[in-house]
Amino acid sequence: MKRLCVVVDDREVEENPYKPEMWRIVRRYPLTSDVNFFQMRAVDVDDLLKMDYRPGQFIMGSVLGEGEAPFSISSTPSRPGLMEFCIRKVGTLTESLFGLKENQTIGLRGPYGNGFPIEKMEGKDIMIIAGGLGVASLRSLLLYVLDNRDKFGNLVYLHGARTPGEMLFREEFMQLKERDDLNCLLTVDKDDTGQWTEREGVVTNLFKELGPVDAKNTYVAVCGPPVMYKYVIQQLVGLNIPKHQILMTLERRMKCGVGKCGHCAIEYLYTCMDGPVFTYWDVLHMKEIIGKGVSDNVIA
Amino acid sequence: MILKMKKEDLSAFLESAKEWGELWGPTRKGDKVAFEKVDALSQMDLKATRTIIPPKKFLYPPRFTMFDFDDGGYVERTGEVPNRILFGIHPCDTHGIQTMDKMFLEEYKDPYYAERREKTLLLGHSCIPDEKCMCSATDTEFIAEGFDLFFTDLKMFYLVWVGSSRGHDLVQMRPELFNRDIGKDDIINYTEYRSWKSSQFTSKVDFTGMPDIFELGYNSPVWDELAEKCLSCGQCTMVCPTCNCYNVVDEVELGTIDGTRDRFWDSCMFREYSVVAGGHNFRDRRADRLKLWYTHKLQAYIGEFGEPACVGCGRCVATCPVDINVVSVSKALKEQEVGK
Amino acid sequence: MSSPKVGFYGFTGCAGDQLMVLNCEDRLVDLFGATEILSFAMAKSDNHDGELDVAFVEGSISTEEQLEHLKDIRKRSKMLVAIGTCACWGGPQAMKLEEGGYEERYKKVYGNASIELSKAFEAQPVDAFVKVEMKIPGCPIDKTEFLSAVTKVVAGRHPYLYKFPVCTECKWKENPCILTEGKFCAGPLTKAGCGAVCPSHNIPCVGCWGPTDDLNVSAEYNLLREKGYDVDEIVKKIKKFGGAGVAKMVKELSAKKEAKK
Amino acid sequence: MKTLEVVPLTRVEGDGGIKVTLDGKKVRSVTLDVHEGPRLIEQLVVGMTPEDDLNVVPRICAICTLSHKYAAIRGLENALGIDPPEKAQVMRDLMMLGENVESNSLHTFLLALPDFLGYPSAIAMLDDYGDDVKRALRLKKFGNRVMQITSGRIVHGENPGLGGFGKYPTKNQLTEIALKSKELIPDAVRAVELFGSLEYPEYPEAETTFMSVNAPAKKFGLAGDSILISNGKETDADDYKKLTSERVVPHSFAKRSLYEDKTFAVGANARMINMGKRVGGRAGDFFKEHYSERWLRNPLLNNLAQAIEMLWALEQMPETTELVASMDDPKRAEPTRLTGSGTGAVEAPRGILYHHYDIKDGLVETADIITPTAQNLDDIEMHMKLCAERMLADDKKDAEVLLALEMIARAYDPCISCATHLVTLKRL
Ligand SMILES: Cc1cc2nc3c(=O)[nH]c(=O)nc-3n(C[C@H](O)[C@H](O)[C@H](O)COP(=O)(O)OP(=O)(O)OC[C@H]3O[C@@H](n4cnc5c(N)ncnc54)[C@H](O)[C@@H]3O)c2cc1C
Ligand code: SF4
Ligand code: SF4
Ligand code: SF4
Repeated sequence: MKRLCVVVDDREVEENPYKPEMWRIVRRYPLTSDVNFFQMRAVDVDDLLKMDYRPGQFIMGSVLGEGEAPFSISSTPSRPGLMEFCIRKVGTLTESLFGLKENQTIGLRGPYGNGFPIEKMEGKDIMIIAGGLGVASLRSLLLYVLDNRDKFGNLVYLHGARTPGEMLFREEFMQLKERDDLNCLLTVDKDDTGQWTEREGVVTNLFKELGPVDAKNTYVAVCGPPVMYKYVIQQLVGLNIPKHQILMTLERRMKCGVGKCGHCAIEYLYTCMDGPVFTYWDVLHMKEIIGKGVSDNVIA
Repeated sequence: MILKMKKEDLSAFLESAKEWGELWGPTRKGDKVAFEKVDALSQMDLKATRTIIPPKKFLYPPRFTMFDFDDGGYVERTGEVPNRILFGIHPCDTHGIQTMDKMFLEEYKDPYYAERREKTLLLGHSCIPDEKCMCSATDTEFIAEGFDLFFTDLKMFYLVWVGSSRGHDLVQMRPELFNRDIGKDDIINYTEYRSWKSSQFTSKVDFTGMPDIFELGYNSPVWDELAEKCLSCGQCTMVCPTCNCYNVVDEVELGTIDGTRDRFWDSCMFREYSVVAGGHNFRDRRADRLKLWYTHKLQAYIGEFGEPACVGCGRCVATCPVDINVVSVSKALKEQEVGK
Repeated sequence: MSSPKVGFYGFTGCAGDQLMVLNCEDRLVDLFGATEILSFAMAKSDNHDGELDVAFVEGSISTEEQLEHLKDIRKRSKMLVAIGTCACWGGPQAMKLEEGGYEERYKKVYGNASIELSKAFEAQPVDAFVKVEMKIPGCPIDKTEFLSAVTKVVAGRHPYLYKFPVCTECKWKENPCILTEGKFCAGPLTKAGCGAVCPSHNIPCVGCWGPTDDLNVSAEYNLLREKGYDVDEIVKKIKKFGGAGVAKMVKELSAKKEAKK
Repeated sequence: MKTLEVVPLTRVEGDGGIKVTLDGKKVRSVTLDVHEGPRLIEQLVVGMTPEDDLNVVPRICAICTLSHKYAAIRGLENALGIDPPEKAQVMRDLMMLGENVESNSLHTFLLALPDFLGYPSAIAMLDDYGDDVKRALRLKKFGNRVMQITSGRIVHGENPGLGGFGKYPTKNQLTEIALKSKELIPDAVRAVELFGSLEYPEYPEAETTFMSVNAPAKKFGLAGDSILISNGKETDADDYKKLTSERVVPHSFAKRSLYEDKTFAVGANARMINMGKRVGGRAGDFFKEHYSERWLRNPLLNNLAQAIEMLWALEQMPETTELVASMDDPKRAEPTRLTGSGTGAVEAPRGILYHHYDIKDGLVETADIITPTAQNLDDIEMHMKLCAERMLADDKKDAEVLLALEMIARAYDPCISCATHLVTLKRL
């Protein structure tokens, strides 16, 4: 009888895509009553270098003993060294996350998802429309465009919040208003402070102030609460912005972030791999979404 | 490479093969069948049709630990898997494993699946369809690749396909049991076997045109009728060879936050499956969940890969207590009526 | 981490859940080490009242005295965890909650003799009276599931319990489905967590974990009707362990059916 | 008038308390109150099928769940004319042995011993008697394992059923039981030696009657068809009502039983008194060594009896498992009638448990369940009252009296959830 010559353990040494690396919380402070800003640095420098991302991508964040969840990256790759997130406390994991102090560690892996199609957007006019927590991923795009200002055309930033107190990064955007290379319009549904110096009313009201839009030459990125989408998309379609140039972010439950666990599937698309950024044209093909009205299905 | 083997030599061959790893094969469990660890061929039932759970349970166990963690970080838990030889895998299940391979071994290779896949040899065996088998409709009744060895029972002898170098290594352990003298009769024999097998199917299911029918029937009330019957028990997804969904939870040790990250089979039939922050559920309605599953199997996958994600094993037909399965659903959609 | 103060309390039931806690043999010492157990009458004598981080409450509530005690425990506790099917759903003793007739049944057992202890009433689950933060069902609770939850609570984490039905675990164990054999199995209506012990022993699930989150009572109902079970039998069997919870659902279901007619 | 109370009585199963009412030095009453809420299980099962009844009745009590299951099975099988296959019968013996080891080890080491050694709980004993606590946990775990293998789960296993079992254990599981039972013998021996060496105070001593199920074939055992009484009489289990005239008392949701208007006791000591001579092996030797006339008077000796019994149970296991392994898995036996009556009597760890059923057209018409603790309650109160009187006459402190009373109550291994299937001192 001959001996066996199969090599059993010739598994290639490959990275485990599910393995979180430890990141330290450098800074953490509240942006609003239930949203915190987290600034993180990798414990191991190699991990920091590996974390090469693009605006619109997300990471999977782990709290020891609690689990994992997806969070959009709020910082821009054009300012390397730190990563920033803004996170709303909605449930179990986020509650534990809010229980951590500066200098404590959490697990991160990623970046995942397609992110915004930066290459295609270069040379075009950019319109960014943010509402509520939607600013989490759009801030990354905005800062990126500002840092590479000469590569893009006109830049418009529209941001709506319920009240001045609930406007995320309010101070930061107030400062941006001073710049003359972007048109930054901020609005609140209702000013409950009496100190608000900007617009009052819903985001769509701001469209009146835009002036002429070179529709064929414009990329729009939208992210906000469900109600906002419906009206914003109507306006954009009215402006003749091509459907494949309207970019939106979808939210789905995710357990892996890398197209394995199935949770984020919409028909044959995986939000984690094929998204989370989709064009309005993509979305029009998703019967599950169209069947119910776009508004229910987009990131809050 | 196709070899010939005397039927009575199979037992001796498997005995030698055991040197490579544990031998697993289809064994009786009441009037059903399951893959169990066995000592010898005599414990297996090679006439059996489908096992309750497909062989995915080897490559991707219902629940296992991915990582051990403490505040220093996460350490992957691999290296605990024994070498296993699965004997008696049918063509449909081999197709199922190929679908899983696509899922887990391509982009972002899953190390847990990869390790088990690496340590498992697939020794296929031909089968005789029963009334629930529909692999002829999914074009998975025969198999040309994906196995290490495949044994076709031609009554007097086996034709043995060697599908991988590892399969060849097994053959080399007992070369005297195999030969290459395939004669004219053998070829005729095999041809007859193929047409005989194809003639054995009684299931009338036909999946052609399903993507369009799904598209057209997206808002059909048929879905609501099916949803009224569905128990949301999740059995269909557990027994489907191409269902891969999972959930992940952390378990901790008493008095610490050290612990393990575990992964277990999940199902899109469950309400919890699609809930997101704020409690919003994309598929709160049972009908939407059924629609997702069947759309995924019979429409979306065909659109993407040109073939259904169904391999025709008939497990959903055998398992669903309320008779919701690929056959009844596609029929209901075509006829716009849910059968009794 | 300072060790959390916990208490174990038993009300009307079989004491099986407290017993299962004691049955955590290897881990019991750890449990006592990781927590400060202020009260656990079944296990020790030196029990005292006081502020609690977590109160584990077993059993359903069936006397005025128990109700007072329960309210007191609630007042003293940051978190109240119902353990076992009796505490979570009422248990077998609550199966007739929706039907009434308690007085008669009481008389049949105790006759006209007067009992000076506290006034008794039909048993009800704990959350019928006070707020409950978490339910760990099971008749009795499962060691693994209980320890998984407790270790997390102690670590300041959120426990995860399976939300799907027993059938899922039943398939993980690769059992043939008893329902497809025409027999009555409550698996699809019952929350997983036991590891599908009964079907793994060729015995139908009788539903002792209580109802699962997303059950389709009417589907099971129709299926069993098709298999030849009569309505009475189905209702009787289904609410054996679901207690008040399932009884209510069955009632709602029959109301809906009436409305349709 | 003064009342002394121990509420709740701890380290027993269920919710009870002891209340002592004193008038000067005279003891007015000593009562074991059962606070545990009433569950009316016997009423709830009316109208159920026998199978459903079998699911529900073991839930009366988690500690004696298998005894309840078995008593119900015997009662229902008698009512329906089911003749169970031999393998099922041996399996039932095996599961009862498991429950016996589990319950006796828990009670002796963890619930009763702390009193004798002066600790509030077994946990408090860890530092000084760590080995014994570990011994107890080992034995208990093994008992649980046997229950799990035979019944499907540690508590409320559904595997034992009418006419047989859902699934019989594998050869490996049976071997595991046999090997482990042999390995644990020294632990049980230690229990006997420990309880054989303790001081048992004389205060509670009084004559009483002892009843136990008569195991067949002149063996020591835990189930049978007739009842042995220490006065030499023997009665058919079907006539259980003559032995246990039930009544309700104001201070308890548990019913009470008297025999010929006098209190009586059931439990391990009753079994040893009535059948101890039948015990062989090392357990038999120990019985001969320790048995004395005092057993007939002092309830505290039940602890010793339990220890000896636990050793007996372990010694039975290798042979019993071998017997199970030697037989093929039988089919379940089916009912031969749908209407009938039957009684099942088994020895729960704490004494005789009766289940009586009248079945009509396949549904339960009446169910009558008499638990061992219900039978013992009057006897406990009798011994407690005597003990309290004698101790107060000796000028003992209240605290000492209360502890002694607690120890008496505990010695019976009362299962209060079962009895609703315990001590307050009141001075007038
Ligand atoms: C691509 C993407 C980017 C996101 N970016 C951000 C961000 O920048 N900031 C932010 O605050 N939130 C973001 N979210 C949402 C965030 O993932 C959820 O708020 C978070 O998972 C809630 O976890 P939890 O454990 O606290 O909540 P849970 O206690 O688990 O539950 C709260 C709700 O969240 C749902 N949920 C649980 N797990 C997930 C999951 N993995 N994915 C989606 N929903 C889940 C639950 O079903 C429940 O309805 C993003 C989600 C996605 C998919
Ligand atoms: S389709 Fe059938 S098997 Fe699948 S969840 Fe519904 S009832 Fe269960
Ligand atoms: S046997 Fe019962 S628990 Fe198992 S799958 Fe069938 S219905 Fe569900
Ligand atoms: S299978 Fe059902 S009855 Fe059996 S233990 Fe599990 S939940 Fe309880």
